[in-house]
This record gives sequence, structure tokens and C-alpha cells, in this order.
Amino acid sequence: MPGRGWLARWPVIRQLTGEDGRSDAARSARTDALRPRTEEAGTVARSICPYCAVGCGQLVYVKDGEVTQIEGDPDSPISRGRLCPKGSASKQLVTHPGRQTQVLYRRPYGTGWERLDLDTAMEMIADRVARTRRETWEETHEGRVVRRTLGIASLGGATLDDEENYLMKKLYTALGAIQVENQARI
Amino acid sequence: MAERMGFFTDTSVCIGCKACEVACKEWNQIPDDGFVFEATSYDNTGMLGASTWRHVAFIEQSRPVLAGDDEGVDRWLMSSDVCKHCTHAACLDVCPTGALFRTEFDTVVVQADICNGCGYCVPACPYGVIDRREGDGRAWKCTMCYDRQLGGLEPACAKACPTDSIQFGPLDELRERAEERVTRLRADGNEEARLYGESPGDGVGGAGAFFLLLDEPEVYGLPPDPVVTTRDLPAMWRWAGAAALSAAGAVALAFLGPSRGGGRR
Amino acid sequence: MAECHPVGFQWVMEAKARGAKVFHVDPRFTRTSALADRHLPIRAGSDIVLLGALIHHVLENELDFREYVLAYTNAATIVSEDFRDTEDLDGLFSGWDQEAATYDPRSWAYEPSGEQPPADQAEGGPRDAEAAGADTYGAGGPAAHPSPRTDPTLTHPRCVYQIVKRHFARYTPELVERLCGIPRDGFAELAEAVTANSGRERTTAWVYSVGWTQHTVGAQYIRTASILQLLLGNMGRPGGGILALRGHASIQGSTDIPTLFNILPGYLDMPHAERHGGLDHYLEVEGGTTGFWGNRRSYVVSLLKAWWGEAATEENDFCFGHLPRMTGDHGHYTTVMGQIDGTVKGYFVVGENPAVGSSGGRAQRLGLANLDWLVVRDLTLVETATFWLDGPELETGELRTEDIGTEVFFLPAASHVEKEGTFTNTQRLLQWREKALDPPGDCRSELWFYHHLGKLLRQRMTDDEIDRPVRELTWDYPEHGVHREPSAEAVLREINGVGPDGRALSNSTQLRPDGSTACGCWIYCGVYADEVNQAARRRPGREQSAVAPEWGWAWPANRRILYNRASADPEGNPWSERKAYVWWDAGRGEWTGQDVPDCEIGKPPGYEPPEGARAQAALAGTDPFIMQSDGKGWLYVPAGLVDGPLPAHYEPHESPVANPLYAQQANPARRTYHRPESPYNAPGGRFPYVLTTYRLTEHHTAGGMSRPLAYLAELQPELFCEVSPQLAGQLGLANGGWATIVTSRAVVEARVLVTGRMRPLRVEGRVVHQVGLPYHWGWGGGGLVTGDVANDLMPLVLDPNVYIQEGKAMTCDVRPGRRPRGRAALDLLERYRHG
Amino acid sequence: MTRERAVVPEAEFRSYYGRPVLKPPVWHEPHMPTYLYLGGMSGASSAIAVMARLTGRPRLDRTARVAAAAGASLGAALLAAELGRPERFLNMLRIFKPTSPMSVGSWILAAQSGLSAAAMTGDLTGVLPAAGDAALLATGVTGPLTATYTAVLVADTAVPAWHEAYRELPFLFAGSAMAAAGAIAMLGTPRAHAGPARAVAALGAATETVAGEVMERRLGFVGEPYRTGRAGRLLRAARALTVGGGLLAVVAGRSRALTALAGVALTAGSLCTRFGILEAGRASAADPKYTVVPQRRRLDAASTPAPDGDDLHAGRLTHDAGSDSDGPHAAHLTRDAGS
Repeated sequence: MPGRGWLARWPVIRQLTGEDGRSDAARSARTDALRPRTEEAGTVARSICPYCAVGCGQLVYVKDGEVTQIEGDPDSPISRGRLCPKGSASKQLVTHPGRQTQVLYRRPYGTGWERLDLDTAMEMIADRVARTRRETWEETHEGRVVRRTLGIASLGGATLDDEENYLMKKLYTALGAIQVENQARI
Repeated sequence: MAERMGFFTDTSVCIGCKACEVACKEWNQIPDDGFVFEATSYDNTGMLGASTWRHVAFIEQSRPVLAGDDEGVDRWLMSSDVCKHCTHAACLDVCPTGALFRTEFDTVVVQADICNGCGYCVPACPYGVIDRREGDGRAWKCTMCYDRQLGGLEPACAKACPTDSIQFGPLDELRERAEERVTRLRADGNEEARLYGESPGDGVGGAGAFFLLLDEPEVYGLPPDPVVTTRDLPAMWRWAGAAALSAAGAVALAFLGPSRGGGRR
Repeated sequence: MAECHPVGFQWVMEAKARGAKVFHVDPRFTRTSALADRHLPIRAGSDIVLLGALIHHVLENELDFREYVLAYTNAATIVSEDFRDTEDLDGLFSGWDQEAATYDPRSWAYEPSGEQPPADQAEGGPRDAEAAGADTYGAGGPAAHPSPRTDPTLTHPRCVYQIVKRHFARYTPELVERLCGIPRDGFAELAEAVTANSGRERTTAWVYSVGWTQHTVGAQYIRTASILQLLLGNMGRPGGGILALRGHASIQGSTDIPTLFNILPGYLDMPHAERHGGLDHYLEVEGGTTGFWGNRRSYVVSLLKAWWGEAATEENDFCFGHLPRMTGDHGHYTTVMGQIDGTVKGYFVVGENPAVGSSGGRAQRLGLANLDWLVVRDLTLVETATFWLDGPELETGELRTEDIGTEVFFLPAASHVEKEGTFTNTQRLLQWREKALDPPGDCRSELWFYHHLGKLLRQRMTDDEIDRPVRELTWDYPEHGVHREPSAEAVLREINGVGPDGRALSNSTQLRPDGSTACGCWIYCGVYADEVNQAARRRPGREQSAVAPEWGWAWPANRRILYNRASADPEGNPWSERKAYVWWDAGRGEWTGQDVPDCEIGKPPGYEPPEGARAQAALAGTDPFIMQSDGKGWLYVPAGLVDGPLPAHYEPHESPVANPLYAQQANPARRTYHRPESPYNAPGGRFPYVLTTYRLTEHHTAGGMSRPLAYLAELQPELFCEVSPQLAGQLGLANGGWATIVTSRAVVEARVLVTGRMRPLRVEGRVVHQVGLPYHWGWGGGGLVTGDVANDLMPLVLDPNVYIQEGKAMTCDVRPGRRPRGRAALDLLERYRHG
Repeated sequence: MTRERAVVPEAEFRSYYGRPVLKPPVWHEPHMPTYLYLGGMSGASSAIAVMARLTGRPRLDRTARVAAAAGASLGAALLAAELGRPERFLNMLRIFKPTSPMSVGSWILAAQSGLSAAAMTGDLTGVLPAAGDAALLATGVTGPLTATYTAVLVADTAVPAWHEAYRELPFLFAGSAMAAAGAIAMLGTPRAHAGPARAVAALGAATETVAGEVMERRLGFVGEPYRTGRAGRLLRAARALTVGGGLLAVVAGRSRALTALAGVALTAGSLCTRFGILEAGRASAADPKYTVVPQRRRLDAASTPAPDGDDLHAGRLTHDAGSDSDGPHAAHLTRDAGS
């Protein structure tokens, strides 16, 4: 605390000057400076819990490119600011050390992972989709036009956004891939 | 000092989801408490401790159900335990460094930058709440989210609680609400409903965090009639003083008789 | 509900505090039971008996809401004299084809009022049976005459009311006691509460989850509840309904805008090679011309315009030919068999973990091991990405890493806070998420992945005819940010649709069949009304009515309760003041109320459709179920379901009990896979116990989003099985010890939790023990806690309407102690399979 | 496995899966008990030194001064080592808190170690002997306090076996301290000069033994941990060593061997006492029955017309609980609950 030397701040001295040794005199400088860390957030994003389908509102506090807190949005008429244990663990979901942030590649018959940069991976995947599509293209089936491939399939989770599902269905359908499924079937 | 704030945990609406445990850990950045399957109903947390500031207890009670002759669980009690923030707090009384102090909200908080890990608060607590964290060496417990309160926010556990089993607010209001609730439950035939820790007349002068229970406290792992140990401290000092004097007297007695050493003359 | 939707359960507690009586029907005493007024333990797989008995109770005692039933349901409709009930045919409905193992549903129709379509084109016919066509009828597609013959006295022996009454005559409280294991006083209490709390002044709601859907008669479970709720007048009214609690943030959205093989956005049928030719023929056979489905052409054409833009013209059928054709079942489990058989070469797994999360995990993994290439996108290295490195089949020696040729790409995904977009929650509410920060490292959104993959693929397309659909695809979404993230709002706007003026549409009624409008998903039309992202609306709940219409946006047209016209009586007045919701304002000559009325706003209650009217114009002012071709709630389903017009109790595919009602043991139309990778349990004593699986509050599905989180993992650290003290005593299982659960698919070990919450049930005079198993664990997946895969135990047998597996009721054996390892595990399996 | 029954018999003692209600003391061995020994030894040694000085026994005076200084500083070091954050040892003097025996004790110990060090230095170096003697006289006050405050330290906890014993513990500790100090003094002083030391030792042994007896009698059920398990074994050993050592001390003047024997026995006895007391506290806190049964009885009694909360009342009830056959019965039930 500026203006006061360690001696003046020494609780025993403060006790002598009449401060309560069980409360005021015992307080440290750190305690005096305490505030909720959410007050330091640079931005607060209005989000929705990614677990079940109740759709509880979440507020995501970010400071210097780090999520510092995720908690319920009291404005939500659905959740009224409350969250279950999973929703309450959302910050850990997005920040836990076990999260993968690098592309990994396992070559056929390989015994371990290899690194790959994202662009290369995208090109390789595009090559395989194009090739497999051609190799397995089915123009007709039992004499009827089908214009499809049964060589490419997709299984999606149900934590994807509507917009994402839309692009998936649109692209797959244009490619003629029909074995497109998601968690809703499971 | 601002109005006294507290927790009222109404176990009759607790669904045992443990959101309080997780929300508490997320906010206070508490380490995990180990991954042990306890086989005690759905409770794998065990008890409050240095790294567990909210603990949900699960108690399965069996009676013959409906007309069925075979016994089965018909009552599954769940209750979220927490530091009681006593009016007369033993941990605060015995803390030699002033790390534990009473806040303007009349809650009891450990200052992590002061605590030197003497461990005295641990056996002093009549509820077995506060504990020393191995490796870290300091004592930890619920702060009723002191930092959040300083910003006008409610504690993380109370905010998260899906069914409002954990209520936070001015203690006086909570006590009124609790009285109404217990009266209504009793009226609805729930004879066993009772309040625990709300009475200023109890052994700790009333708890800042009190509970509505549906069975005896010890069933939930709570002491039935806790008393702050320092209530007897004056007596203790008197007995110790007597012992000190007796010791001095006894030693003096032992020196009666002639000096054989030939002291400096 | 308290277990899996805790925050939603707060409203049940609110209702309870206001005097609502809460029943919980579940094989186990769960955290929901603990807070309910009464828990009714039921044998998994017997719910139709319970619900049927409630219907029986209502009809026997004439407790139905007669005025509602007469006006709003098809109770009075006369059914074809060709129809035969399960009561007549010992468990089969008329039209069963033993060869094809499918029904010809034509005899189920209403009294003929026109010539019938040929069998192979009838909705619910054999072709649908292969293609899960019934999915689309969930929205009420199939044709039925708008004004069929009726008998308002409900006395005609062939009127729906009498047929339903006869059908459920044998579903008695005694049967409930015998088959469900629910004592009579328990049933009596439930029946009394349900009927006493229905009618003008009160409503009763039913809430279900996959405990009702994951059965070989799953769709019929919901149907049974629908019949009960319609009879009691609990549909389309506040506090009523049948509420599906879905388990994933946007699983509703992934069905509305389906990544599903058999439907297109907005529950439009995927074209079928045999059933459909060009667009006209498709529309002709696709259901009725009356009700709002009568505008189907507008929906389809607008979708095609959204996808192929300029290229889609009147002349070329709006590129309808660009759509690939189905020829049968292309569902998840059939696809897996295709992988094992080598027809499926490449596989995208996106935010999903079939190696642990799907039934018959072994078959899943054998399929993965037989692919050319696999792309896995997720937050952590889920088991599906690492099966080749540490899968269970390596331990048993069935697979060797160096023999697995699958090329695997793992791409890290962005989390829900690192991208913007909408989730559609369980009540059809779209809520927009703001992006909080950029994803770390190589993490990207699925939106990013598919947008850029699409661009790369278009670069690889030739002038070849087969490449036209991709070449001509509209694929020009604005990008922003360092990662060139496509604009999710631009995509949402495309989904919403635009009019001839290029401005965002505000309602699906604006869609046109002439190609002048484009709309990616007709039921979502209006989410971007007035060029405003309506899903992003965040007016605080406390500042608006309980309906909270200004928070997010619900499809369709921001309606919060579907078919809410039924909340008013035929004259348009609320059934009661307590239950007033929407009503006809004669003065203003329009419908009004707390919610967006679910009917044409200006259509008076007295409106009678002229002969030959089409679409909504063909519905009377008293018809609330506007998606149905006759505007009525269907107690009896004349077309659309592949396993019968009425629900009948069939035992699960694997059951320790013989069906006492019919010679037909299980649903005859159920879909089975007779494959060595996933055999079925032989009936009889070898698998004496009922096994059911479920979730815990502390975890999420297969654990990919919960096991790696310390704060969740520590709360439920190990796979455990719940057994009754009685069963534990019999088998010598010790609380906290180990048990091994066996089916002919797998051997799984779990810690033992002996609990009185599992209760032996008296079924058919003998004691049936049920074993409970949460399914959150796997061998890896970046989990801080790991365990055996419960889903490996499950059989691959599906509901024939929607192809969902029977995961909630099967048979098993239980042994004390840990499971054998390696080869020994396979030997044990062999002994169980062949004894 | 469900522990609860519909109808709970009065006698049945209920708990949460047999888990402790209290947290056992976290203090480590040997730090804490050894400190208790050293503190006591230092305190009583100061008293001996003062008397020796006043009665002109320089040899005994010197030994006792050294013992007092060594005990205090060694004890302080052990206390610091015991802390979870030793570098924050000085926080003990951050505040003065009358409600905290450890705070009060820290100031006492600070004084005791400072003064006894000064007293010793003065005597050994002969520099400013007057100041040394003044410091010595001051230890005449801090010494006995150092020897007894530790009893309040352990008694002022929720641990039933400690708290309920707050009357006798100070005497038991004082006795143990005198025995320890007497033992060191007789070992470190020529026999001819050690007469008072032997007397102090004998008196201490007697005091400790009597206090212990009275305590265990009065505590009854709550005192069980002092009689059972590891604590029981340690305290029985302590009893034997102390009584034996005390008797020997009376006659130890006759030979070096007897002196050595008595001194070692008393030292060992005092150490065993401290280890035993600490262990008993741990056991008392670890078993919920010692927490629940007395409190439950108190409540039941309170519900019948009787003054509530009064500790004497509580003590008597606790005793009842012990002499009551429900005690062991209850324990049995607890284990059922746990399994």
C-alpha cells in the first residue's frame, strides 16, 4: 500500500492503532485489491452451451486471447443463468491441456502419427475425395439413373451448427454422396 | 460492515447434479481431487477438503415401496455441503497469522498470500471443512466467492444451481425464506424436514451457510450439535495457568533444603 | 430429466412447487425419481403396454375430451373394410408380406374415396420401408383425403374411435402388472392423475428421451403417447404436448437441416430411384396436395434454386436431376456393413465417435479398419481416430496395426466459443452464438473445413457431365479473418431464403414454385427476416412474457407451441381462461394471443373449404393440425408408418419374456443384420438378465467432451454397473468390486454399484433382474478416465421407420470379477455364442 | 449396502458411510510431538535454572540454562519445519491473537527462546552477566508458560479426545515437562549437584501419572483413543517409563548407572507421552462415533429438561456414552456403514 511502510502495515502495529485483528488489521494488500476476474475481461460473447439440447445461455469472458470464465447468461428465459456440471465445465472443455491443436496423419499401415500442415492435409483430402468419387461413381443402378457414389460416407455429430450441417449436406449431395448420417440416427 | 450474506441450501430440491462442485472449481481454479470410484451411491467426491469446497452427499434409503413386497430405495437424499461461515468460527479464532479473517460480508476467508500452513485451523473446525493441501502446504476452503461478492456477483455455486437448491443472499432474508419452506414441507406431510445451522443460539452462534435437511444431520455427515472449541478457551487458559503455577511451585519445592553446590559467595 | 437435462428440470420443479404432480417411469430409480412424487419402475421395453393401458382406461371410462376429439382428431373417420387389426391376426396387421418382410399399407387407408396408388409407390410401402421414408411423414406428408367419410356419433364399428377402443381392449392394469412389473395401485395412481389433469381447465405433458426412441418399436412408442394426448385434448395447448428431450446441442437442427441419408432440408424426401422420376413425378407421389405440404413444389424448387442458382431453370427441372438417388437403406449401420464389405472407401467422421458411441462397436471398428481413408475432426484424439493404434481388437489379436491399411487424417476442430453459428435446441429454438475468440493452432470450424474443401474440389472438377452438380453449385461465401473463415451469417441468410428482389424472405408462405425464390430450408424461412439475424435476438426473459418470443427464433415462423390453434375451441374461444393461449379476435377478424397463431392469421373458425381446394385452403377453420393433409390429429395412421397404423406391444428383439399378447413376439418389420461381426443373443437361459444403458449427469455421450475434463472425470471416474442387492446376492457381486457383463457381441467389465434403486420386477409371475450400464467410457480418447465400451454389448437391430437401434432393452449375462483378457475374451464369447 | 433402515433404533449410531465428521490433525511426526517435548523440557529447565541461580547451584544452573536455550531454539526450528510454508514462519508474529493458543504461544516461544539464549550466553561467556541473569529471571515466567500452553494448543480443537481433556492436559504436560527437564538436568550435572533435578523429575513423573489417570477416568468413552490402538500402546509405554523413571530418580543419586537409567527412561517416557497424545487425537477425529455419539446424547438430553450447551454437562454425558454399552455397538455399526 503506497505511502505506508511495512512497519505501519504490520498488523500488530495496526492492532495497536485500534484496527480489529480478526478483520481489518488482518487484511493483506492483495486482499484489499481483490476483484472478480470477469471485470478484467476485454470481451464478453453471448454463447450457448454445447452439451445437451436444452440450450442454456452462456457468457464467455475473454482477456488477452484467453477464455477466463464461462458462466450462465441470466438473460436467458430458458436457463436463467444456471448451468449443469457439464455446462459449468465449459471453460475446461475449451482450455484443457488434452485438446488437440495440430493436424495428425497416419499413413497406410503406419505404426504412429506424423505431423502434417493444414493446407497439405486439405489438398490430400480433396485429392482422395475426387479420386474415390470417380472410381466409385454409379451412373445407373439396376437400369435406373442414380448419379451417386457409395464410396464416400460421412457421420456427423449433433454439436455442429445448422450452418455447418447445411454446407455438409449441400456439398455431399452435389458430390453424389448419399451415405450422410449423424447422431440423430443414433 | 455490509449486510451479512449467506447460503441457504434447500436439500429438498437438490437433484445431485454436482454443478455446484464444478462451478466452484472453475471459478476458484481448484485442482481436481483424484479419480477414485468410491462405490458410495453417486458420491465419488467423499467429503469437503482443500480441493473440494462444495460436496454433494448421496444417501439411499430403502423401504417397502407401493404394494410391492420387495424392498427398494424410495428415498434418495442429496445435499450440497459447504463451509458454514460460522458466527463464532473456530478456524478464524485459532489462526495465528491472520490469514483467516472476517470479511465485510461477515464471511470467513483464508488469505492464500498470508497462510503459512500451520494447520491449526484443520482440527479446530467442528465440521471438518478446512484442510491443508498437500504439495501446496496452505489451508483452503470456501470463500463464498469473496472476490465475486466484491463485484456484486453471487457465488459461482449458487449461480449455477439448476433448481435453486443453493440460495445466496442476506442471511436474515434467507432465514425467513427457510422458515416458510420448512413450514410448508411439514404441512405437506414431510415431518422430517428441519433446519440445520440457522439458529443464532447454536454452538457456533449460527452458521452463515445453513441447510434444510430431511433427516438427522449425522446422516449427511454433519455433526448433530457442533460447538466452537474456543467457547471453552478462557477455562482452558485458567487450567493451564494453574498448571504453570503448580509446575513453578513444584520446581521451587524441589529446591528446598540446603545448597550443596557452594554458590558464588 | 434431472439426470440428463438438469437445467431444463428447473421448470418441472417450478411446476411441482405450483402443485403439479410428477411421475417418473423408468427401469431405474434415478435422480429424477428422487424429486418426483412417484417413481414407477418399469421393465425396459414394455412402455406400449403402460401407455396402451392408459388409453384403454380413458376409452373404457369415456374420459376423453370428447369435444376436442370430435373436432380435432380423426376419431370419427371411417376406415377401409379391408383393414385387419393385430387383435384379428394375432400380432400382424393386414397387408403383411412374409417374403419381403414388409407391409402393404393400402388396406389401412380411410374408406376408399378414390383409386389407390400401386403398392410400390404408396407411402409407407416397401420402398419406404427400405429408405426410412417414414421420417418425412413425421411432419405429416402422406396423402389422405381432406374430407373422408366420418361418423360423428363415433359408433360406426369401422370408425377410428371404435377401432382404437377394440385394439387396446386387452391392455389392462392386470397386463401392466404382468408385463411392466408396475403394481396396480401404482398404475391406478398414474391413470387417475393423468385423466384428472386433462380437459378444459388442465393439461398433462409427457416428456421422453431416447428411453422411448431406442427400441425396435420406438416410433410407435411416441405414437401411443400421441393417441393418449389427443384423446385427452393435450396437444397444441399450453402445459400439454409430448416433449422430446434431445441430448445434443443441435441434434434438432441436424434433423431439420439433415445430414441424414433419406431427407433434404425441411423434411423433404430424398429422391428414390424406383419411386421417383423427374420433379413432377416426385411431387405427384410425395404426399398430399392439401394442408401446408400442398406447397411442396415451392419448397423443393426454392431449395434447388438455393443450391444451383442460375443453373436451375424451369427447362432443366431446376436441376432436380443433380440430386443423387436412393435405392434403399443407406443408413449408418448399413454404411458400416458397406465398409466391412469394402464398398465404402472413404469416411468423414465429424464431431462423432462411432468406435465408442455407436452400437456394436466391434463392427464399427472393423469397418474403420477396412477403409482406404478416414478423416476425423474433433477437439481431442477420440477413439475413432486411434482405433488402429490402441483399439480393443489389437488386444484380442483380431487386428494388427501393421495390417491396417486405413489412411487417417486427424484435423483438430474449433470449439463452440471459437466460431459463430446457430444451435437449434430441443424446442426448435434457434439461438445464435457469438464468436469469443479465434481457434488455436490448426483448429478450424466445420464451416471452414467444408467451405474450403468445396473450393478445392471445384478446382478438381472437369467439364465431365458427372462433375456438373459440383461445378454449378452456388459456393461463394464471403470470407473474413486470418483463417479466411466463411461467413456463417451469409449461410444462414441462404438457408432463410431470398425473394425475386434479392431481399431476405420473412415467411415460407412467400416461397414460389416458379423459381423466383430461393430457400435453403423452408421451415427456417423467417430466421433472417428483414435482413436481421432473428436467432441472435437476446431480449432478457424477465422483460417479456413467459413465451419469450423475442429470445432467439423458433421454426416455423417463430412459433413456440406447434398446432396451437387447438388451444382454442372450434369457435375460436379459449377452452378456459386458465388455459388461454391463442384465440380468434372476431372484432379484428384475425387470430391473436400470446404466441404466433399456428394457422392462417385471417382464416375464420367458420371457414369451410370449397371442393377441390388445394394446400392450406383445403383445410377448414377448425383444423388445427395444418401439416396433415386432413388437418386432423391422427389417432389412427392410415399411411406413413411401415410397421402398422396403430401401436401394438412387441417384445424387444432380445427379451427374457414371451409376448403373451400375440404369437408375433417382436416387431415383424424391425430391421435386422444377420452378420458374424455382430450376432444376436440366442433366446433362453444363457442371457437371463435385461440390460439397459443410459447417461449420467456428470458425463456426455461417449465421453469425448467429458472424460478429458478433470472436473467431470473426477465425479464419475469409472464405468460401473448398477445391480439390485438381490441380484448381487445371487451372483456374489460385491459393492465396489468388479463384474463382467456378457452378450454375444462383447465382454465388458465394470465396477459394481449395488443399490436398492435397481429393483427386481415380477414379470409374468417370475422375477426379472435388470442391469444398468452408463455408456460414457472408452479405452482412450484423451480421457483422464477410461473404461470398457458399453455400446459394444448392443445388438444391431433397428426401428423400421427411422432406423434407430434398440439400445435400451436387450439381454445379457453377468459374472462376478474382471473380464478375461486377449484371446481368452474371444474364447469366452465363443462359449456364449455356441454354448 | 444401504445403511439406512426405516426405523432407526435409539441406540443406533448413524453416519455418512462411516466417514469422519472432522479432519484429523495434519501435524507430522516427529516434528510436532518432538516440539511438544522440547518446549516442555525448555520451559521446565528455565524454572530449574532460575531456582538453581537463586539457591546458588551454578553447575545445575548452567546445565539448565543450556537445556532451556537448546530446547527452545530446537523446538522453534521443528515448528518452522512443520509448517506447510516454512518460509512464512515469521507470519506467526504478524499478529497477536488472544483467541489463538498458537499465536499466544508463538509470542511466548519467541520470548522464551530469546531470553533463554541470552541467559545462556550471559552464563557461558560471562559477558554482561547481569543482563543474562535478568533474562534468566524473565524465563522464570516464560518457562512454565512454554511448558503448559501446548496443552491449550491441542485442547483448543474440535478433536473430542483433546478438547474434552482440557482440564487435565495442562497438568499432564507440565508433569511431562518437569520429568523431561529433570531428566536432562540430572544427566548433564554431576550427581552431587543434581539432587533438585532428581526431585523435579520425580515430582514431574508423579504429576503426569496422576493427571493421566484422572483424565482417562473422567473422559470415559471419549477417552477411548488414549487406551486403544497405537496411541494406547504409546501411552502405556509412556506410563511405565515415567513411573519407572520417576521411582529410579528418587534413588538415582546413588550411582551413575541409576542416573543414566532414570534420565533415559524419563526422557523416553516424556517423548512417548507426546507421540501418544498426538496419535490419540488423530484416532479420535478419524472415527465419527467420538464426534456424533456425545453430541447426539447432548441433544437428546437437552430435549429433556436440562441446561443445554454447558460443557460440564456435555462432559458428564460423554462419560455416560462411554460407560454405555452402545459405544462399541455403535462402532460396529459404523464399520458396516463404511463397507
